[in-house]
Amino acid sequence: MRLASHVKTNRLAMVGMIILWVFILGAVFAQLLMPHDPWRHFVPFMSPSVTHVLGTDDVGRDIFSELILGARVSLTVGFMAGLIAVGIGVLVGLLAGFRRGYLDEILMGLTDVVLVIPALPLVILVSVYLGPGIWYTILVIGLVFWPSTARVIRSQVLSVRQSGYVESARALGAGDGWLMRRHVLPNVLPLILAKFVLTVAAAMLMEASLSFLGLGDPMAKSWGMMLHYAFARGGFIREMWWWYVPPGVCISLCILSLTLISFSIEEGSDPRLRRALDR
Amino acid sequence: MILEVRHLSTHYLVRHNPLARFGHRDHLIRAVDDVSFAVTAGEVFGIIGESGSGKTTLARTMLRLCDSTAGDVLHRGRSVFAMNSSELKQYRHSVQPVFQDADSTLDPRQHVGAILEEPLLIHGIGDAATRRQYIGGMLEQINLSPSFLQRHPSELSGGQRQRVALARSLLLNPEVLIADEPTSGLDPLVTTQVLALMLRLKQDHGLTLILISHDLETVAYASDRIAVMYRGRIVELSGGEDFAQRASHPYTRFLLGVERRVPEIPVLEGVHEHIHGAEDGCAYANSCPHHLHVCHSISPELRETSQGHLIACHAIAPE
Amino acid sequence: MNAVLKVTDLHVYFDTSAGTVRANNGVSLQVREGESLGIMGESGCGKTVLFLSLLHLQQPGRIVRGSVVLDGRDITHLRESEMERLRGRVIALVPQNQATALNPAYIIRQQLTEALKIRHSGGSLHSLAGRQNTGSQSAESEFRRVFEDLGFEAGPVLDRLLRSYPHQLSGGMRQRVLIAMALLMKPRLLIADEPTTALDRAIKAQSLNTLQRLRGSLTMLVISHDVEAISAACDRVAIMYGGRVVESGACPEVLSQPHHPYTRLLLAAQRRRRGEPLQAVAAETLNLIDFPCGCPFHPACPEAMPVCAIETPPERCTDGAMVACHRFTGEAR
Amino acid sequence: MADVSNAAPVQRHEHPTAAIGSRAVRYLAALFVIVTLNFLLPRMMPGDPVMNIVGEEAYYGSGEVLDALRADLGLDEALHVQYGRYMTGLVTGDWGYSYLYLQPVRESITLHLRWTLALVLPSVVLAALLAALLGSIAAWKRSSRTDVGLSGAHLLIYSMPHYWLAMLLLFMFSFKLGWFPLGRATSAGASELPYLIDVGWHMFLPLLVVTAFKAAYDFLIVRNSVVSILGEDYVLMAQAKGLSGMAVLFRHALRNALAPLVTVTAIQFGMVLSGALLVEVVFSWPGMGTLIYDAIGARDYPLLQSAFLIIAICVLIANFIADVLYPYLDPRTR
Repeated sequence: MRLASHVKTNRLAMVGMIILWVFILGAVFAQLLMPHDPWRHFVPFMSPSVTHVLGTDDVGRDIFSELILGARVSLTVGFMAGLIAVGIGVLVGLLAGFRRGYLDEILMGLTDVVLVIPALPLVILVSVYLGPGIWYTILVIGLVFWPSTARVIRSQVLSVRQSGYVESARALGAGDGWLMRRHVLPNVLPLILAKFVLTVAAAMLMEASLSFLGLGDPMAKSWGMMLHYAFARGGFIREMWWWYVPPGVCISLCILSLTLISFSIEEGSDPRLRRALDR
Repeated sequence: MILEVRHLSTHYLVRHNPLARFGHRDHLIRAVDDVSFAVTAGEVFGIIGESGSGKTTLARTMLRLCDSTAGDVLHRGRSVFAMNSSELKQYRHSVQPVFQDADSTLDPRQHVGAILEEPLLIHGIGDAATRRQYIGGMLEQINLSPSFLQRHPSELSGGQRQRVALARSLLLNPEVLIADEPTSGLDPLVTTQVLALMLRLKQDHGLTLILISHDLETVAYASDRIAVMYRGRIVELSGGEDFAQRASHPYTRFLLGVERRVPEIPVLEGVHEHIHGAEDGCAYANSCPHHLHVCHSISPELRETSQGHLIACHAIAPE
Repeated sequence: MNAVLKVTDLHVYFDTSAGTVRANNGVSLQVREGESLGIMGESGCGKTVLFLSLLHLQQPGRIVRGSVVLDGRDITHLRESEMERLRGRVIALVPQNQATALNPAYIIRQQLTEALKIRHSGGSLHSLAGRQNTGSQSAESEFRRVFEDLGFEAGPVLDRLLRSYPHQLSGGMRQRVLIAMALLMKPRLLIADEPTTALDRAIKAQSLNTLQRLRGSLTMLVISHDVEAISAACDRVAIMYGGRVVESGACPEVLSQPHHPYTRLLLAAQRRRRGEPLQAVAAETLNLIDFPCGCPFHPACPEAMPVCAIETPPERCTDGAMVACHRFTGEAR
Repeated sequence: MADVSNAAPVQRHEHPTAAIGSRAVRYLAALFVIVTLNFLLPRMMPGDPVMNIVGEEAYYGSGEVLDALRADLGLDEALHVQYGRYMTGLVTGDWGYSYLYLQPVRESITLHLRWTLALVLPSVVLAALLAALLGSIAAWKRSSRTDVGLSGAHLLIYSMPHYWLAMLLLFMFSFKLGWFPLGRATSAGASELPYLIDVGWHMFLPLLVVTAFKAAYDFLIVRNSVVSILGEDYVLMAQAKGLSGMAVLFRHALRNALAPLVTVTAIQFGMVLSGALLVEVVFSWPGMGTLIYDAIGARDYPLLQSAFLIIAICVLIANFIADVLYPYLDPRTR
């Protein structure tokens, strides 16, 4: 696929891929990498030392181990919520773009309505009612983040459908199914991928924000929740920067790598955009 | 009579949202308005039309790529609009288009090999080996080397792209080729190259060709019969042999450069240039140096003034 | 007559990832005072890069060799700030695409006023902001004069025109505005890029009309591949192929008795006669990166000789006419 | 014969002016959905509706109090009756009572909203100006070191959680260097001019953070639109007319990039507002963010509901303003 080779030749995207893989591997092999049991209590508020690379928190847990386990939670929420959001978005976008007519108007009307509702306050409200739980968080974020995907996919489907090559294929005798398989999907796929990567980033940020406000699941400690505890339980006041800087760095690096990857996919999929950038 | 168009009309409705602004109303665009003609097997039927004449809509409606508002298109006596999906597929097997702007008619993600294989796959023609053989033969006919099979449309020149598009249509071995501006946007030498190729292939494959263009020279060079379209209607239809001599509609004479038209300079975009409203009368009346009183109220019928020569004009009396 | 513009052996190259594109490959020509020179050729022949190079707007292309002399002054390597003073006021451009060449965000009056301000005080942000030198009264009368020159009656229609945004105008009207804008700058040399590229016959007839009006009163460079436009607007014509001028001379002579095989094909392609066979070249469009040795036209030339593939044909001049073809090296034209 | 019907032109083309009207309808629909969500959530979600509506402070009431409350809220009545009553309450300004602040919700909200807007509105304007300037310059010198540096810096800010950057700055400039106060919007006692200076001093860091984020979003938009506009014919034409580089960039290119900038500002207004809420928490800025943070801790549902409603209305207003502004910025859509 040309797209893959494009991502390979794009240096920034390569950097993004490497960072992301480091975090994914860290999350998968967390059990092997953690120096301590993240639930075990040591002396609270310890400064970094050889045994506790990043010290301990307010109840004496090893911060470095929490950080590694946090990757698992943050990435899981990001990817699962991204999957739900993009899944709904793609479904709505394809349906609206391909069927047109009243279905299109209803679906896009709904999309526009959800699009203008501010996400964070809504998610806060629902999470407060639902109470903590990582699966609730995933579901709620997934249900809020689909509209932008739906819009983008729909407009791409429309532009592909109105393109000369779909017209030509139709004139060759191709039916809807053929057009979908042969022309619409291949031309929409890179966009779906780019949108997925971006939505994962947005979902991770949203989860971190929720956790920072204290709405996270205490049984599944994410980076956002580490920031929350550091901020609310004295880490910030005590100037324990080793407590709240690392989780922030991890979140930022993840978002950065995802953004770089999505930029590169979008650039590679749109020859016009690439031409504009080359000029 | 291989293809017959009977009183065909395709109208568009431009909608204005009532909440948006007062004073804007929905209006109807008569892109194709009561057009009739018949194409006999083996001929080159030319249609001349400038931008906004409805020629592209006509081509699309004939291919059933958009719905008609009224009238019918008959292929060997059978209505194209009454066809079910398998009949339509068969129709599209035998009537093929070549569109203008080959750049957009080729999927940028497919290489030439996949583009050329598509029609064969859609109609389930041959196995992989025979398909390859067909494509190879076709590539030879359009003077491209086999190395082109692996290239993407963006790596081809404009002329090469149009040749690939032509080859794709011809792979189905159609009876009729509807070519809509096949050379617009191409340089003079490339235009000649593509036109020569198209006429040669027409001879070799025994095609019927409907050649649609804004370029009077191209149409006049190649066509056996020529229809002139102006704002959705055919205003003149005559034989190609002595077209320039016999042409008598004021608009045709303007196109030929033998007659000036009333200098109508529209300052603003809109009514005059593209949108033909629902008002009665001859659409050319405002630009016509010969216009009569009646031209503004009654739309002239297309009628035969002499053998094989039809004109829609009030100012010209039948011989 | 003295030459307003003299281009000598101009080479302009573009460096791309695929290789060096040799867009201009030794162009020589001159435009004399009050004369109108047509440049004819197909896309890729280098005519666009040529006129952009005159304005130093050919970036990222670079001038490798050759010189551009304007009114006896070498402007080949002028600094950008000096070029800014030259653009518009000395060399004005009427661009090809009327639909996109006007800024969609400003009304016509604003865009014309900007041209006037540039003429009076310069094109920097500072001088554009000032209102001096362009009293609205005199500006209005200038607009009226220019449009009258173009055969457009002043009056309420003109007011309406000046108040409009570009997208509200018809294509023909936008083209007139662009010509008016160039004329407002009172340039020494007017470059008209593809002035008749319009699908609509009426617009084309109108621009031909305008060009004929301007002919004689202005020094012009008309770039087109359209025989009709060139013969209507030009005194002399230069035919370009492969980044070079392959033939030039007085307009009626070259167009009626072309010598170079390329010129003959180009003219034949636009003057098809029913019943005569089409003269189609079999070769592909010229590749500007893998430039062929010898004459660039030889792969497509129906009259190519062995020498054409080896040696670049020299430019042979007689009586103000020039042809660069091995068929015409020995004998006088 | 084909099916011939005169009244069946299938193709429809929507005129650009149709946008604002249909948008207005969509905003009303959105408002309706938001209000309905607010009505339904406490009644549908797990838990006792009484507590979901009044807040968990009600938990400390006895059984009779709860029953009285239930009757008072009309929870025994049919849903549509409740809905009508709820709507009447909203319109007449009865948004419930906050146990946390011991005052009607409407009063706490109006008090805190002021501070949030005082933070967000200047940020939006400042960021737009900053992004217009930097984005244009980066586009003009694209692929140069300036462009790479600016794009990189903005990408970096774009990737950080707002509140984390706020924490870093607060740690650096307030804890370590002591240049700025540790939090809140005012010190006690000052009035008039000293008061304004005092507020400005407290505001500096939060304003910086919110502006930086908003500018990072805008920068990429401006840069990309200006890059594509620089390829347009009218830019070449402006150069050929003899305009200086800066005049071409700011008068011709940037002018046409304003429309997308305003659109993006509207679309992202919700996001910026949300970001500001989190930044407020870090700086204990007395705006909606801190209000929400405290309300979450106290499970003060009426407060949270109304906060959601008022923020949503702010976003809708921002979108509507952008829609009204758009035709002026892009005359083609007029």
